[in-house]
Amino acid sequence: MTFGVEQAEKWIITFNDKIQENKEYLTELDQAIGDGDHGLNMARGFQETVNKITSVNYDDLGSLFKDVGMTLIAKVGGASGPLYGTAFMKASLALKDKKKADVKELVEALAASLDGLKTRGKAQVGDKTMIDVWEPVIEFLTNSETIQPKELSVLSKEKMEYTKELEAKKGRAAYLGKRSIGHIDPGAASSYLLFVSLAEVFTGGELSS
Amino acid sequence: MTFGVEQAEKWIITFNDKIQENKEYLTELDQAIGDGDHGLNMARGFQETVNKITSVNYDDLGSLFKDVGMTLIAKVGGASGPLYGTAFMKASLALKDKKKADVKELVEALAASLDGLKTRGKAQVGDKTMIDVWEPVIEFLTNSETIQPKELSVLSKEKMEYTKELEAKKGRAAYLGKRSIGHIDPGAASSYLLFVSLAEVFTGGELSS
Amino acid sequence: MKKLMNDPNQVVKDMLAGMVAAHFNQIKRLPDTTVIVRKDAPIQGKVGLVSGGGSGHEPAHAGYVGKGMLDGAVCGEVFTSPTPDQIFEAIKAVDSGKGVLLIIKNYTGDIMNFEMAAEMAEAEGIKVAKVVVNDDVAVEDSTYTTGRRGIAGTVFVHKIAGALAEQGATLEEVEAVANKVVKNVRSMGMALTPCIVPAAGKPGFELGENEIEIGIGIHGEPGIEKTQIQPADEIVQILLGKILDDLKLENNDKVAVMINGLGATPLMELYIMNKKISEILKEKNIHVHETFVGEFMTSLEMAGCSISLLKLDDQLIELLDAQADTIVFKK
Amino acid sequence: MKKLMNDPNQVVKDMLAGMVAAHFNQIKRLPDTTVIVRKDAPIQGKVGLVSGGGSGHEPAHAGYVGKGMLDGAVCGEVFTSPTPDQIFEAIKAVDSGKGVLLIIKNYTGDIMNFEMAAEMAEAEGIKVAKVVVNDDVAVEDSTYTTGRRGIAGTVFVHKIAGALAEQGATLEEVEAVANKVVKNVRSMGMALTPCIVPAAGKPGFELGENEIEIGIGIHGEPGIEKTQIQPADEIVQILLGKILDDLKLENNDKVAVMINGLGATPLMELYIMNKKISEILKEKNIHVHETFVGEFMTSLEMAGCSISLLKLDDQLIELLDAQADTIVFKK
Ligand SMILES: Nc1ncnc2c1ncn2[C@@H]1O[C@H](COP(=O)(O)OP(=O)(O)O)[C@@H](O)[C@H]1O
Ligand SMILES: Nc1ncnc2c1ncn2[C@@H]1O[C@H](COP(=O)(O)OP(=O)(O)O)[C@@H](O)[C@H]1O
Ligand SMILES: [Mg+2]
Ligand SMILES: [Mg+2]
Ligand SMILES: [Mg+2]
Ligand SMILES: [Mg+2]
Repeated sequence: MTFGVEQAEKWIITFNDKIQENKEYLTELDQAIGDGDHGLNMARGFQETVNKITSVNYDDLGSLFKDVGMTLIAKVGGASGPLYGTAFMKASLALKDKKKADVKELVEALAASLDGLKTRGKAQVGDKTMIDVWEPVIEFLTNSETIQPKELSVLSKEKMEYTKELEAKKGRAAYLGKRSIGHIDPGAASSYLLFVSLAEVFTGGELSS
Repeated sequence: MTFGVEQAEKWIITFNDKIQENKEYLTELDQAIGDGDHGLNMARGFQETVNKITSVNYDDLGSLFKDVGMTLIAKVGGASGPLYGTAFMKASLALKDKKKADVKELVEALAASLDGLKTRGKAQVGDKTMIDVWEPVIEFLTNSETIQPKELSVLSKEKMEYTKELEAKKGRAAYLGKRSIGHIDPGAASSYLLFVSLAEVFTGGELSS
Repeated sequence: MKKLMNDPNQVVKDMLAGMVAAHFNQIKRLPDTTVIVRKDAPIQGKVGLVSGGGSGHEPAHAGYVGKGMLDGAVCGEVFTSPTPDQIFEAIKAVDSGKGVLLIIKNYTGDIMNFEMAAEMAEAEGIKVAKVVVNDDVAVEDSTYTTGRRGIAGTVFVHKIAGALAEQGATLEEVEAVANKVVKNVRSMGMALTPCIVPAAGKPGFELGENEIEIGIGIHGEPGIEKTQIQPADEIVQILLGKILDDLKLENNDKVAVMINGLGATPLMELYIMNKKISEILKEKNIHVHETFVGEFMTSLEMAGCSISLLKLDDQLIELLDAQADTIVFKK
Repeated sequence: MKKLMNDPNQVVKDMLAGMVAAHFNQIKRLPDTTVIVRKDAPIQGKVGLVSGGGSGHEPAHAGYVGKGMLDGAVCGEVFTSPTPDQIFEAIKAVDSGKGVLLIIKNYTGDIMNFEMAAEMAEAEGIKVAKVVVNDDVAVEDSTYTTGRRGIAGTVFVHKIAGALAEQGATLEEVEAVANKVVKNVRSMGMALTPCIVPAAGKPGFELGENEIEIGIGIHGEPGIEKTQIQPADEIVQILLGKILDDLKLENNDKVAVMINGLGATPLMELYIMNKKISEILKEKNIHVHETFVGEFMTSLEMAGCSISLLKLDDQLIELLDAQADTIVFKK
């Protein structure tokens, strides 16, 4: 199995489905330690993204991810908009003109996304943000030869759940100080869904290197 | 038994006690068909009135009732302030310089009060206001030789309760139209207490004519 | 009942103290009264304007004290008309010899208390005129009843009569223009939630999770009709419909619009109301000269709003546009 | 949830339509955006000022668009920072060649979105400066965290930077005075009730019948601490105490005070708060140059308030007093 435009679209569409399903859940997580709009923001932005990419025939991953990034930047807003938007813009640069990607290329693109996230948001692992899912997941993928859907799902879930233990240092939840402990970070939860969706693309077949 | 300064003071003090006891009840009546302040207005105004009259030694009924009227006008506000205030001002004019009053004189003074009320408020019997208690009560007293406490209480209670059947034409309750039916008029209820208090002054002895 | 206050029986006193402390440059309080007057009162050569009523309607009425509007505002207890002695103090403080116009909202209590104060003032040789505002079309107007209530449209009377007074007009002229405004202004309100008089401690009526009151007054009293919550556009249609039925505007008429929040309504919602209001008026080819959106005549923390329409002619336009510099209303 | 609206997902669009319909003489909306700019934008020879943020804080920020304050306001979804493309449109629309100052409240989302917009603008050759407002002393300021939030004190930045820009100052000068305001302004808020984001349909947190939140933000997020309801005087002591601890005022210092209602708080209660505030400041011999009481930066229909103190010097006084003519703020 290869990662081409079809797989990338499936990834985004699957992710959007999960976001729509979990819109209220994500909003509730954000109500607990933020301002209660994460589900709304993500649902609005990714629906627009899916509308966009399903109306265009893409030749390569770069232009697909560019449209994803641009749509997210313009439609999500809040903190998650620039972050997810930047992630896909960085991936699009890494995959410029590429019709398909092998594991190494895909993982490098995701690593570029992570870099973008960290530059944009200035958060570190442990700050109780989506970085707490992204960084260990990218590290795991970088060290794997193939993408193992099962392990990817398990790890991202574990990392998402671990944010419950943390005290927020970045984002809106930081204002709560110690009161942020005991709640899953909403952006970590949506990032978990992103990686689960990616895992589903690879279910039943592993990407050859 | 005669009606002198002592009896007049007892009347006002008894009335104030009943108003304070029934403050919430009167306010609830006013919440149902008015703006929910009648108990507060009456309690504030009559407490001030009692404070005033117990701090002065009066020689005659005229000056006592003048202070009552003036204090009510200045301290009650709303519709009931000018009305009760006017009532006592009119009584004070009728009893000017009088150390004591016989039945005829007292009833004439109350009839002057009623006149004042009607001129000030322009309400008629049947408009669902305090007039629906005052007018029949004054008529009854005018036609009696003596003041019969029991009958006075029974009649004013009956008339107060009858306001329940009426649709308000004057005062704030009028805005409710037919929705005002089924509720006792708050000013009729306070007027009932006024006449019950007067009856109590006479309990155990009737005023000689 | 959760309120920012110290003692429910002291809210008016504490409010007045805080108000004067905030706006000491513009207003002063007459000693030992609940009367707020312009700092420079009385203004020589100018008719004085006094309004007032129960408290709980802030910024009405003290917020409109200042150049081009009121000279004095008399603040009663919460939702309770102020007493004649207080009103009389206000009249005396703002009279420069040219006379004083009392702007009264049509409630039995206000009418009687202001009338008694006017009698006191006249007994001292002060010229007094009275105008009674009755803009609320929710209530039927009939000579057998109390007639319509005065609500947010009153602010237009303050503005326009105040502007004419500022030009040095006579008491008769100021009274006449005030009456002209009264004849041409109509309002109607609705509530999403009741409000709580601090000293009463509980709401004046109850509304279910999905209920609203149509035809609400500004004193926490129930409205004319309880209905289910409806989209803003439908609510506009009900309120504006009643106003337009009564005001009988014609093609090309000019109006001022006021969308007044009752206390707890976000500006956002008032603007959403205005979307439909402006559409309807445009459809009917009625020209909106100016739209006022905000809190002008509130009912404590009640959620809801009222709409007011003032039909304008050239004189009213000039006076509405004239300069005003009060605590909350500036032009 | 009872609100005057049509569709919870359309509240911002409907609001903007109603706002432009109401104030068409003063503002215009850039086509197909959620950007409100001065009707006469761009103003030649003047630095442009752009602010914005999530909606639900009305009158912030569009209410401050006008002479002497903002040139443009970018309105995001409710409580959600607007997106860079919208901010970029605002920048382009208000730039007259003298550059544009972005006034940003310190939230991760706002910072990132405005930064991206600034990058876009700079790529097109527009000079852009940014100032980040972080007046909320409820939140600890630390370089390891996000730092303090920007709340109602932001309005002072709009006013003062706007006044200097109106005088024709350079971008650097306007930026410098904006930063001076930021350095000298502190705020803190509290809530009696939560608020409901229309599209979420339920409150962001719960408060018991006798509970309040101290140190609330303006996005319906929980505060720093939940306590029992207390008298207004005590609440003033908590909020003002924290502000004074941080601002370190001295004998004879001059300040401007803002008592900001969060949406559902009657003006009466804000004035009751000011009674104690003015007493405390007087006791400390701090001179209040001006007190602003009302709704400046709200949180939908939240009940509660914030207090802001701005320490003044001669320059800030002159600019605070300077003329302003916006939808809600006039001087
Ligand atoms: N500085 C940051 N770096 C990385 N992620 C962040 C940062 N700030 C916030 N986030 C993520 O964004 C999420 C909140 O997104 P969202 O609710 O949509 O935006 P907002 O906080 O502006 O309302 C948080 O749960 C967190 O995961
Ligand atoms: N025009 C009137 N004539 C006689 N009594 C009246 C009139 N209007 C009102 N009232 C009486 O006043 C009572 C209401 O008093 P209160 O609640 O104190 O004043 P307000 O109506 O101003 O709030 C009514 O219940 C009624 O009995
Ligand atoms: Mg959020
Ligand atoms: Mg009443
Ligand atoms: Mg009353
Ligand atoms: Mg947000």
